[in-house]
Amino acid sequence: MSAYLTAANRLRIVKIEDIQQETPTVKSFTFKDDLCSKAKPGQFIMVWIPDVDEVPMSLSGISPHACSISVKKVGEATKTLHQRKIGDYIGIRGPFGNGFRIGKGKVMVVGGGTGTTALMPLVGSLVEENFKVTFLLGAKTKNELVSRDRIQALLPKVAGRIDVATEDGSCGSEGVITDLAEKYLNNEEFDMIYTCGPERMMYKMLLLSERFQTPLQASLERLMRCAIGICGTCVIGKFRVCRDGPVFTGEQLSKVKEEFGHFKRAFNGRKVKL
Amino acid sequence: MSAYLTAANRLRIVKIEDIQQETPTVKSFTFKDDLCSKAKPGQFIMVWIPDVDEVPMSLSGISPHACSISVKKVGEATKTLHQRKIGDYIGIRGPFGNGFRIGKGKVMVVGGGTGTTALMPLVGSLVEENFKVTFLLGAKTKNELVSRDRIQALLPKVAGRIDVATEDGSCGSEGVITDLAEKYLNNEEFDMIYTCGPERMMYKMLLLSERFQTPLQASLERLMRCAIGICGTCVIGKFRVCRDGPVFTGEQLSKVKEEFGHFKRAFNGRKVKL
Amino acid sequence: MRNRLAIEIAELKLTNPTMLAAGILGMTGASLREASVWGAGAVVTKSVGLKPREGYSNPTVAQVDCGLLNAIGLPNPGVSEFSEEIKEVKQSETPIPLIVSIYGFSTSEFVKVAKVAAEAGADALELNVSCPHVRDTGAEIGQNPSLVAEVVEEVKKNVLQPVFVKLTPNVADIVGVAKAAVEAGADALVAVNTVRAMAIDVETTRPILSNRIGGLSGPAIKPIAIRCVYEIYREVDVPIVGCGGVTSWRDAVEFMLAGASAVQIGTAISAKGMGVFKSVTRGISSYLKRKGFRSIEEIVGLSHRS
Amino acid sequence: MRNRLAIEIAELKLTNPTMLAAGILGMTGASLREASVWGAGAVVTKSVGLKPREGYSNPTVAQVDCGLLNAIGLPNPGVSEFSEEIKEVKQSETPIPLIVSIYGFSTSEFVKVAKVAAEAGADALELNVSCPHVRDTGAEIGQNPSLVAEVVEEVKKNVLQPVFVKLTPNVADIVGVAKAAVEAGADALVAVNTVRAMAIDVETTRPILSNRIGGLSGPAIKPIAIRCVYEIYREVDVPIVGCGGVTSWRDAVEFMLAGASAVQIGTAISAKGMGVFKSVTRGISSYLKRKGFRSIEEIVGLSHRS
Ligand SMILES: Cc1cc2nc3c(=O)[nH]c(=O)nc-3n(C[C@H](O)[C@H](O)[C@H](O)COP(=O)(O)OP(=O)(O)OC[C@H]3O[C@@H](n4cnc5c(N)ncnc54)[C@H](O)[C@@H]3O)c2cc1C
Ligand SMILES: Cc1cc2nc3c(=O)[nH]c(=O)nc-3n(C[C@H](O)[C@H](O)[C@H](O)COP(=O)(O)OP(=O)(O)OC[C@H]3O[C@@H](n4cnc5c(N)ncnc54)[C@H](O)[C@@H]3O)c2cc1C
Ligand SMILES: Cc1cc2nc3c(=O)[nH]c(=O)nc-3n(C[C@H](O)[C@H](O)[C@H](O)COP(=O)(O)O)c2cc1C
Ligand SMILES: Cc1cc2nc3c(=O)[nH]c(=O)nc-3n(C[C@H](O)[C@H](O)[C@H](O)COP(=O)(O)O)c2cc1C
Ligand code: FES
Ligand code: FES
Repeated sequence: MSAYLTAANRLRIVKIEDIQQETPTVKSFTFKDDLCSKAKPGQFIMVWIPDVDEVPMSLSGISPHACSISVKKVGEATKTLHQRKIGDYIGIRGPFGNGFRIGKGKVMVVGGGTGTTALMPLVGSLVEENFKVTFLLGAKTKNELVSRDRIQALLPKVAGRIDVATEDGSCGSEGVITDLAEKYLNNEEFDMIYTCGPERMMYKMLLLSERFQTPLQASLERLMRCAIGICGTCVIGKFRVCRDGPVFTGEQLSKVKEEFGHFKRAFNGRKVKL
Repeated sequence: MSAYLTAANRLRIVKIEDIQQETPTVKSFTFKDDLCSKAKPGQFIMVWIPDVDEVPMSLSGISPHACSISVKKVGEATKTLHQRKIGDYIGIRGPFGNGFRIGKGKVMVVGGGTGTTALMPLVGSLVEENFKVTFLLGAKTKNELVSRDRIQALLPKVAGRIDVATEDGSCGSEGVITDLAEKYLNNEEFDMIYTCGPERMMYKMLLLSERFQTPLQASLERLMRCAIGICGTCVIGKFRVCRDGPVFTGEQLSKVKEEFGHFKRAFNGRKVKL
Repeated sequence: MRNRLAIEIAELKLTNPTMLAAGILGMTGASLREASVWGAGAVVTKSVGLKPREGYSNPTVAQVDCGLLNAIGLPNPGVSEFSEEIKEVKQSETPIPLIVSIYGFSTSEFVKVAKVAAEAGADALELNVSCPHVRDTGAEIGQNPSLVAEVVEEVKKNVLQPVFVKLTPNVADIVGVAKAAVEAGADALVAVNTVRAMAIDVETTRPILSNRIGGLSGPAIKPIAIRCVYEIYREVDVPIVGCGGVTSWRDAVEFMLAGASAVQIGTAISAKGMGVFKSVTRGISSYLKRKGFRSIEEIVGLSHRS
Repeated sequence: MRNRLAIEIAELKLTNPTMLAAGILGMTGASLREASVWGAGAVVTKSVGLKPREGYSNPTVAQVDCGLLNAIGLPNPGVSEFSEEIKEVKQSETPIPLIVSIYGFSTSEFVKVAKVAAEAGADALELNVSCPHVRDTGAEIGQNPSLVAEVVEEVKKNVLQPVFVKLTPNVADIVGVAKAAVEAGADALVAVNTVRAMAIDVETTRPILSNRIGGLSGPAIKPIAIRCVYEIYREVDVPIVGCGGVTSWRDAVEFMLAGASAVQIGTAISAKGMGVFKSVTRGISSYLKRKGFRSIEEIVGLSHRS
C-alpha cells in the first residue's frame, strides 16, 4: 500500500488538558498528540470544533509530552473555543507547513499581537541552540502583550534580551514595534530576523530587512481550507501558505510584494484589502 | 494508511529466466521475485497467463536470487505455460499459505508424481538443518520421476537416502509408493512424515501415520480463485486450503476424513468424487 | 446481565452485530459454521440461483490500492443442491441466524429460489439485486426501482421469512431504490454491494480480471457505503445493515452512527483473518462502555441528531 | 525529434498529457501559471459560475483511507471577476492550454458564464455537470442525459472554443450520459468527478465535513474511474481525459490503456507535491520508450485490443 497521504492529515480527537488565560482575549489550550510533539517551530494545525468550524492555529508550545495553541477570540470559532473547558475534546490534523529554518548567529525576533505565540517554539529552539536572541514584542496595549513572561524566562540562558513597544505607551516604548526594530537595526547587525504578526507590520519588517540587508523569515496567515496544498484558498502569488509556508523568506516575499501586505483572498477568491 | 492487504497479493509481472524440461510432461520455469525469494517451503503462488487463466502453483525452488515453479501439462493453462519461452512474461501474486513446519529428528518425505516438486524447497531446508531424511519417490513410470537427481544430490549431506517405486516397475520397486512407505514404517521409527502427491495417496499416508502414530504434514490441492481466504472455493470441511493450508497436519486431516481423499468441490461448489 | 451487543433485525436475533457478507466463504455449510465459531453474529451464504453456475475463469480477484476487485461470476451449485449446505448449518448445536443470499434472472426465478431456500431452513433471505458483473441479474434489477419492487413483492408473497434487499451503490439515487424496496415489503436493507470498477496491468496492457469489469470492495469503498447508509436512514424505517470496507470496530461504529443496525464483513477477512469478527465486536463493546451507551440501538443513526 | 508525449485533444495542443484538475489550486492566475511551470501540459481552473459563491464553511476537506473527501461548495468570485485571472494566465510568456471549468444553475447560466470565460481567453471550456455536493447544479444535471445534452448544445451554439464535459461516476449508466454529451456536440469528455461519499468521526459522533456529504477522490476511486473510461471508450469517438487517483505514471498509463488521451491530476498533489506532473510525465515517457511505442496515441485504448 502506498503511504498515500501524510499521516499527519488524519483527524485526531484530543482532550484539552489545560487552559491558560494569556491576555483578556487570548487563551492557551494544552493537549497531547504524538505528531504535534514532533512538529517544527512555526508549523500549524487545523483545529476542528464540531458543528462550528475548522480553523488554522500555530502551535504555541511543542514538547514531548504536551503541545498547545494560543487562541485569540475574534469570531465564532475562536469564541466557541474559548468556551471549552478542561476535559473537553477538539479535533486536530497536522502539523502542516514548513516551519522556521534555524540559521546561525545573532537573531532578532519580532512578534506583534497574537503572532507572538507562534514564535514561542522558535525561541525555545534558538535558546536551546545557544543563539543570541533579541526579542521585540509589540501590542496595542499592555494587557495584550502575549507570552512576555515566558519569553523573559527563556532569554537569560543565552544572555538574550527582550524589548517592548505598545501603541498606547502603557508598557515599554510608545509606538509601533517596527520603529523599535528599526532602532535596533540602526545600531547593530543581525544575522536573521524572524517575525510573526499583523501583515502590515511584517510588510514593514520586509522593507527593513531589505534596507539593512538582513535575511528575514516571516510567518504568514491566509484563509485556509485543505491545509495540504490543493484547494488554492491560501495562495499568495504563486505560493501556497499552507504548504510552501507559512514561513517565507524575505527573498520569496519580495517576489509577491504587490500582494504581501496589500491584499488577501476571501473564501470566494476575491481580493480583499488588508 | 493501514497496511491493508498483504503486499504479497499485489500482481507482479516477472520474466521467465530459464526453462527446464523435467519429465515429458513437467517443465520448470525460473524467475526472479523478492517476495518469493522469502517464501517458506510449501507455499504457493498464483500464476497469471494473460487472456488465459490464473492457476495455483507451488514454489519448486526458493533461493535469494531465483525461484521456480514446476508445471505439469494437464489442461489449457498449463499447456499455454509450456509454450512460453525464456524472456516471456507471466504474472504472479503470492506467496500464499502456511508452508511446512520444520520439526526435529528423523523424517520421511513421500512424494508422488508432480507433488514431488512442491517438496523440493522443504528437502533443501531439512538438509540445511541437518535432519536425517528418507525420501520416497513414486510415479507411474520411470519417465515421470520428478526431481530425482536433484534430491539425490542433496541427500548425501545428511547421510540421507532415497528410495523409488514405480507402478510399472520401470524403476525401483514395483508398486505404489505407499506400500514402500509402509515397509519403512514397519522397520523404523520416524519423527515426522511429509507428503505431497495425489490425494488418494496422501489419504493412505494419513492412515499409515495414524497406524504408526507418526505425525504427518500433507500439502493439499483444491480449486482456487482468490488465494487469500475469502472466496470459499478451496474449502475442505472448515479449512481453507489457500490460507489454513495448503499444508495440513494429520490431526487436522483426521477431522475432515469424510472429505479428504474422497471428494473436492468443483468451481460451482458441487461435490466431485476424487 | 444484558448483552450490550445484542440486536434484533427484522425478527432475527443476533448476539452481536457482525455478519459474514454474502459470497465470502459462504459456499459450504462447514465454512458458514466456521464463521459462526469465529464470532459472526449471523452469516450470509454465497448468492445462489436456480441452476448451477460455473462463474468466470480466473483471474477472478485482483488487489488494488486499499481494496479488492472481484468478478467471480456468481458460481453456485444451484439452490436445490445448496439446500444440503443450508441444512448443515441449521443442524449446528449453536445455531446462529442464517441468511441465504439469492439471485434470479427473472422475478419468477427469484421466487422459485426463495421458496427452496426457505424450505431448506433459511432464517431470512437476502435478495442480491446488486451484483455488478453478471448481466441481467444483479445491478440491472437493482438500478431499477420498479423491478426491485416487483421482485420484493413477489418474494414476500411466497415466503414467510424476513426479506433483506442488498442495494447497489452504482445508481444515481440509492434512496429511490431503497424506498421502492421498503414500500414493496422489504424487512431490512443491506447497503452496499461492490462498486463497478476495473484494473489494467500496464506491463501486459491487459485488463486483469477475466471478466474485465468487476466490483470494488474494502476500505476504498467505505466512505461511499457510509454515505449510502446515511442517506437511506433519513428516508426509510426498516433496519439497515452496513457493508463495505468494515475492517476495524471504528468502521463498524461509523456505519452505526450513519444509521446501520449491524454490519457485514467481507474483504477484511483477507487482511485480518477470521478473528476480525471478534476484534470488531470487542471494539464496539468497549466503545459503548467507554461512552456510556447501554446498547447498540442508542448509537444507530446518532450522527443525524445534533 | 518528435515529442513522444505530445497529444492533441479537441484542437488543444499539449506538450504532455498531464493536466491540473478542476478545483485544484485553480483559484488564481498565479497558481495556474505555477502548475504550468511545474510541468502540467494544460491547466483547468476552479469551477466558476455567474455569481460569487462563498462555498461551505470548514471542515471542507477530510482524509479517509486512500483518499480525500471534499465538499468545498464551489467557492468562486463569479466569472466576471475571474476573467482577470484568466487573462493573467494567457499573458504568460509560455502559455499552455487553459481550460476554464464552469457551472450554472440553469442552461442559460451555463451559456452566460461560457461566453464571459471564452471572451476572457479560455482555450476551452469544461462543463462541470458533476459536482456531487452542490444542489441543483453539478450531478443533478450530470445524472440526466437530456439535461446534459441541452446544456452542451446551448453552450456549443454560443462559443467557438472546444467544450469538454466532465462526467459524474454517480450514475447507473455513465455511457448513456457520455453518449448524450457527445451527440449534443461535446468535443471531449473528462471522466470522472468525485464519488459521493462521507465520513463520520466516531469519537464525537459527528459527520466531519460541514456539508456532511462530499466527494471522494484519490487512489480509492481510481479503479472506478478506470472502469468509466473503459466503458465510455467503447462507445464514443471523442477524446477522453481520465481523472481520479492518478498518482504515478503507472496510473496514467493505466488510464491511457483504458482509453484516455490525457489525465488530470488533483489529490496526488497533496502527497507528491507539484513535482507530480514531471514525475508522471517522465514515467510515461520511459514506459513508451521501453515498450517501443512512438507516441501516446499508440497506447490509448490498447487494453481493448487483444
Ligand atoms: C497559519 C495560520 C496560523 C494561525 N495561528 C493562529 C494562532 O496561533 N492564534 C490565533 O489566535 N489565530 C491564529 N490564526 C488565525 C486564526 O485562524 C483565525 O483567527 C480564526 O480562523 C478565526 O476564526 P473565527 O471563526 O473565530 O473568526 P471569523 O469571524 O470566522 O474570522 C475572523 C477572521 O479570521 C480569519 N479566518 C477565519 N477563518 C479562517 C481560516 N479557515 N483560515 C485562516 N483564517 C481564517 C479571517 O481573517 C477572518 O476574517 C492563524 C491563521 C493561520 C492561517
Ligand atoms: C496449492 C496448489 C499447488 C499446486 N502446485 C502445482 C505445481 O507445483 N505444479 C503443477 O503442475 N500443478 C500444481 N497445482 C495444480 C495446478 O494448479 C493445476 O494443474 C492447474 O490449475 C491446471 O490448470 P489447466 O488449465 O492446465 O488445466 P484444466 O484443464 O483447467 O484443469 C485440470 C485440473 O487442474 C485443476 N485446476 C484447474 N484450475 C485450477 C485452479 N484455479 N486451482 C486449482 N486447481 C485447478 C483441476 O483439478 C482441474 O480439473 C497446484 C494446485 C494447488 C491448489
Ligand atoms: C470475493 C467476493 C465475492 C462476493 N460475492 C458476493 C455474492 O455472491 N453476493 C453478494 O451479494 N455479494 C457478494 N460480494 C460482495 C460482498 O458481499 C460485499 O458486499 C462487498 O465485498 C463489500 O464489503 P467488504 O468491503 O466488507 O468486502 C462478494 C465480494 C467479494 C470480495
Ligand atoms: C479540493 C478539491 C476541489 C475540487 N473542486 C472541483 C471543482 O471545482 N470542479 C470540478 O469539476 N471538480 C473539482 N474537484 C474534483 C477534481 O477535479 C477531480 O475530478 C477529482 O478530485 C478526482 O481526481 P483526483 O483523484 O486526481 O483528485 C475537486 C477536487 C478536490 C479534491
Ligand atoms: S489551504 Fe488549501 S491550498 Fe492551502
Ligand atoms: S481460494 Fe479463495 S478462499 Fe481459498
